[in-house]
Amino acid sequence: MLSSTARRLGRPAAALLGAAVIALGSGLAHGQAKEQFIPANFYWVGPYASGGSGIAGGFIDYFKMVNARDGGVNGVKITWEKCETEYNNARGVECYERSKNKGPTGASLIHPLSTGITYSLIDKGTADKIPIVSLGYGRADATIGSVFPYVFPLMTTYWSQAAAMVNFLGQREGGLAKLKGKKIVLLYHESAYGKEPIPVLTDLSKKYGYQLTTIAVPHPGNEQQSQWLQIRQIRPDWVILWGWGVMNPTALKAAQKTGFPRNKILGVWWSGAEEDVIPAGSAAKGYMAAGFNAPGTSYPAIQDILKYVYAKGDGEMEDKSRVGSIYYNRGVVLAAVSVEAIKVAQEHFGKGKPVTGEQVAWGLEHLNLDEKRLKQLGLSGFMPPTTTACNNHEGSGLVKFQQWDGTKWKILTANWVAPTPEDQKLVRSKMEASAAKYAKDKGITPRANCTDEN
Amino acid sequence: MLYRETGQFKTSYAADQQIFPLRQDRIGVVATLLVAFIVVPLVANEYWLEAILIPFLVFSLAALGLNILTGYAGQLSLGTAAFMAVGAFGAYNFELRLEWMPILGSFALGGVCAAFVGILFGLPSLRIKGFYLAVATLAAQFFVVWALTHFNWFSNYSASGVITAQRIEIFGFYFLTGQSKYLLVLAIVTLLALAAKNMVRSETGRAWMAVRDFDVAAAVIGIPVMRTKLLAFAVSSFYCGVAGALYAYAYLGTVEPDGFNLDLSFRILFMIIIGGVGSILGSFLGAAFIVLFPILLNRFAEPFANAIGIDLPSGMSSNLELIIFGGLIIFFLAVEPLGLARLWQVAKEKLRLWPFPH
Amino acid sequence: MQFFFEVLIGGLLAGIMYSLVALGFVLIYKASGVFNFAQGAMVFFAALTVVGFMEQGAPLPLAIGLCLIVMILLGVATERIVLRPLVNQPQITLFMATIGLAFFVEGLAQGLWGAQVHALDIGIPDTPIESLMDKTGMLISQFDLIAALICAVLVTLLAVFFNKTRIGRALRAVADDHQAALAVGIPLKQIWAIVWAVAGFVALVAGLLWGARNGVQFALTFVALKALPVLILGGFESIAGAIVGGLIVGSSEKLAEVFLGPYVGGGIEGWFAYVVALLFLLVRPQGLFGEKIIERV
Amino acid sequence: MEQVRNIGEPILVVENVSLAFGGVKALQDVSFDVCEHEVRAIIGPNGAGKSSMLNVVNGVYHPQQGHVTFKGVRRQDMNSHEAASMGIARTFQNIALFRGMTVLDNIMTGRALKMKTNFLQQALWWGPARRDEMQNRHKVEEVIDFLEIQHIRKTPVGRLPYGLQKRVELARALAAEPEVLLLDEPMAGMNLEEKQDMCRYVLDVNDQFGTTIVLIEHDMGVVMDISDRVVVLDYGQKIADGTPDVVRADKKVIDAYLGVTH
Repeated sequence: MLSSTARRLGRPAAALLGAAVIALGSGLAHGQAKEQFIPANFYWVGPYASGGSGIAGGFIDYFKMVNARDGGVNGVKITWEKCETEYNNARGVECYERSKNKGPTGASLIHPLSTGITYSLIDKGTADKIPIVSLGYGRADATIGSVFPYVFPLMTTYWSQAAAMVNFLGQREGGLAKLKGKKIVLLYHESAYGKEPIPVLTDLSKKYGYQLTTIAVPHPGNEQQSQWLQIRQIRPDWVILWGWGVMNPTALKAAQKTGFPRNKILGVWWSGAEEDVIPAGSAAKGYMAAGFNAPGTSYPAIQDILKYVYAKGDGEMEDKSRVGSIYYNRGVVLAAVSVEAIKVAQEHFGKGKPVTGEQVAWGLEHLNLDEKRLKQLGLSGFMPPTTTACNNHEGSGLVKFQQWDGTKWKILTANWVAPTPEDQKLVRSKMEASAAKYAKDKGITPRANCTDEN
Repeated sequence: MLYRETGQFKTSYAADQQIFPLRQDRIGVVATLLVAFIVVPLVANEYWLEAILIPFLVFSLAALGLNILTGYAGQLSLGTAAFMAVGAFGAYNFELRLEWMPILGSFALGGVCAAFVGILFGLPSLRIKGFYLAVATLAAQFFVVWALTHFNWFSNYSASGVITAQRIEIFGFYFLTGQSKYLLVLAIVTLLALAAKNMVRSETGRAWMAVRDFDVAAAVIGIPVMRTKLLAFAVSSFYCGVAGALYAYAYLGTVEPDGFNLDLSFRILFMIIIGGVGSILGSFLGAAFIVLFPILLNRFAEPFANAIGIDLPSGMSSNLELIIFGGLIIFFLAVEPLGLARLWQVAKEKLRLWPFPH
Repeated sequence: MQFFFEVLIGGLLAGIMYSLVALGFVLIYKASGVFNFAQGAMVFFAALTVVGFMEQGAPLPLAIGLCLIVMILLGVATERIVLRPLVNQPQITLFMATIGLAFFVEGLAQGLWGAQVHALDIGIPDTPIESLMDKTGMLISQFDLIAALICAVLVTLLAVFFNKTRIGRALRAVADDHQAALAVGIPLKQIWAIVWAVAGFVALVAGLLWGARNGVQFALTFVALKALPVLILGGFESIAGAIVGGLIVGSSEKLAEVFLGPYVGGGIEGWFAYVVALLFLLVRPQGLFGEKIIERV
Repeated sequence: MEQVRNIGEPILVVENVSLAFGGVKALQDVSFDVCEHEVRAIIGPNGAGKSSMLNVVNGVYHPQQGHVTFKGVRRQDMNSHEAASMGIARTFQNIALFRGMTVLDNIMTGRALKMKTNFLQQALWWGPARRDEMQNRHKVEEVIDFLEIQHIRKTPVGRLPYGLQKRVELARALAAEPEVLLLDEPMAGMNLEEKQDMCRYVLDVNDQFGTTIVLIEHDMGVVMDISDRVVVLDYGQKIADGTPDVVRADKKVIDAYLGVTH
């Protein structure tokens, strides 16, 4: 019995092993093709699959559109390869290692799409000279490019967002001064991610005189009765929801259950997609959230995706109706920034040639996505204008706020909202202090001649 | 014909109690070690070293730890990842707070911390058995991750609870490249595997197995059941703790408590089920399988499906991975409960007889 | 004091939702001695299947009916493919096999229906009962009350099923002694298939209620983790234990989170129930309603 | 043979032991003694409490009443580990071998109390641990030779036939070099030849090593042949105690065995 099993297994096992060795060892089909490789290391399964698959769809579709419409970037086609990270650090590292040498110039840049994986790749990306772009997640202090030359928390970081949220709440109350004496509860996912805003919100509470209470929700957050009863006791003016996955709809449901008005709940951008509100049904109506991309398909770039990609039946999304959803459009933002950085790099280092990761990093430090440029890209109003510099890997720190009307997200703020200039300085100084500590711990000497302006 | 024991006579008990009584096995092991220590670092590229071999070795060590507890001492644990987390955060804090502490000392002390936590959560094993105990180890899993996230002291007050491992330095040499890290991990894993083998072939191991097979009989013989179980928890957790430290220092570089979740615990449990419960070799085989298989599937499922004309939706290969993993677990438990290690043994027994099977 | 009661009642109602999941475990354990770790995956699978059928255009009752058939098939298949080859193996082996089954079912569910998050509306509003709020100032959700009611009906049905029907009596006989049951001619395999099918039904009910509460998504598999301490407290083979255990776990973890949590910074709900269960085990290893086992040699 | 052996003072004294499981009274007020170097049998019909008696003697069960005195130490409760370290070894009615281990390893576990090195030394193997292992291996090999099981040394016990398993269990108990050996139906389920072998081993153990033997056995012929004194239990109570001849003639014993109701 045993031996027959062995016999049965023997041959396929050997074949599998052989295939494995050949495949993994065969290395990389180098060619001097005019191609620019970008890894698509995302996640399509598991608890966060709905976010990962939407972003991956927008990301890849944008490249397809650029290749089809423009023939790539100055004639250099963009190529990509999917790798499933499962939102798991170990798998994310394997995907990174697998993809970093692909294409004629290696990986141009990587979007880890997970704070955990971002952290794991900081050293590796720096050593390999591959930019790690953590757009809307990851280390806030990586804004300080002199310490983190290859890490780009582009657009806006959690810290800037927290400050922008306070600014927005001030506007809602009719002026930041009115925040004095108000009660704000931060309901956060008990994890590295959820704890990010606490220092900034605490500092600002001292400045503006609001009373901050932080309440943790243990992972996965599918049961929040006790947290919401506590909130009911506190009777806050606002609840900031820093959730992830199932925690978001559960929070909205629990708020309804305890009679807390949803239009007094303000979510982080990872709590503000369709997937976060639809499961809550009518309980989500009135809920507000931040975002660094707008929903909808009305923007010219999205229309081009529909025209050049979906009309040919080549789209990534099986369910076409998800095009224009928050996550899908966020994927478009990720891709648009990547393409723009490659373009900037090409214009500096030589048009029409594939650029290296090091050159892309230069491009990422010289982004100038102003309104004019965004309009050219067909993305005006879709994403915030952003200008980066050597020592400012974040850019503008702008967000929009949106509200769920029961069927779709509606933009509340016509203009992009930033933290007040003073708060921006405060956030910036926190980032500098944190980066300095990191540099000291790791024995890094900050780059010289690295300033906030190019 | 090559694999023959005929003519190899044992003239002393010492010779009979060697780890590998057969000369061919000894040669095989020495050859494997030579390849692992000399050939592999020369030929393997960065991808193989950093993304496959280092995690393979680290997971092997963790699986070895779990195998000591579950395979040898018979106590099922679902909290392996938690013990790894204790090891990683323990090593980090020793390295951070004691300047004079050499890095290997930190790894070892990280393991010792894990051992203490292991003993603490092993205490219920004195009263409860089987899956009651398994569920109890889940308490360790959730509690440890909570405590590490929650008390900022563990992560040196980093805002997010993420720790960044210090550089590995031994006598002024920095282990920065994949090669050097691989060699360091390989050396540690080899030594610990040897120590594990020594333990399981002496009184310690016999006591574990006796408690596993029949605890009342073990007690009657004079084996202290309580101490034996707790020792198994301690040694197992030590191994897992060191594995956790290596996971943080030699593999990922930065870790957060959430990374050591239940899913990781399950993965390590699968390694020993597929590799072989109660087998040192099985821990390595199982780790190799669980590390390599998803990568292969992830790589080949789509090209393969395309080749035969099926359009595989995104994520399908990952779903397939779950399905195949699950299926294999059931298959191995039903058909070959002793896993790949047993298949290897069966193959060897065949070889002994080959080419004359009678 | 009113707040205390509010938390307590909220906890008790949440506890019933845990009991509902725990019931599935108890059923299978009672009849086949298997601690079915895949129960959570079955809950996820059931809810996703119902939503899947509804998105294909089936009305809710039809979708539930179709799903029930699927769950029965799944149960029968499990008996065939997983349990039969493993018969007479140690319980711990069976337990590990069900971990494998859990992965299998999770992969299958997502492979069949996709990983999208879905809403599930079963027509019960999840809002506070206003009349009660006016009178006492306490917030009790309609949904929770109805869920508790459904749970009570289910438990009654199961109790009747176990005690009054022929199959139920056979089930109890099987639970007591496999060999003896076989000897008196009880068809063990059919019985197991029936039990897995019934457990599938319980998973379906749990999936509907939990899915309506939090949305149908992968996180539904995590509800099983909430049920495990319930089982430890209540004992693996007692339906009453599952109910009482659920109530204890639900209320104690809510009270702990609200009244103890602030002292340690909160978020203790995730492990509190486990630690309570663990401490309890040290005092009474056989659970609340379990029978004391005397080891013979 | 009995004349040659030098039977000594009582080494083990059981006084007024009562044991109950819930409502079931397994033993009621049982007293007897066992002298050094003798072969003492406990007999009785099924369910008479014989195995329970052995379980009380080596601390598996804890009696509600009564005391056991072993080598001058008198106590009500003792745990199995203490019993083993004081020199009591035993075999079980339903073989209690470690099924996942080889014959050699099973017997080596019998030396558990003689091992002097700790797990750290054993992890290093070279040095004291190795010496310790070799010395004990030497002792175990003596037992293996004595019981003539050399050929199955490396066989997993699960693969052995019943009779050999019984012998391995005896070997494991002997490896501990006990002063008192408790044997729970060592010949149950054996054929005549195997029984004769086993009898020979038991007597040889008693003879060569001077080990005191307490034995439960159903085969009356065997019991009467090899034991010096016999205790008879019925329904948890002692009904007779004495030499085989005395017991054989006892009215109560005859009734118990013939099933006369009380």
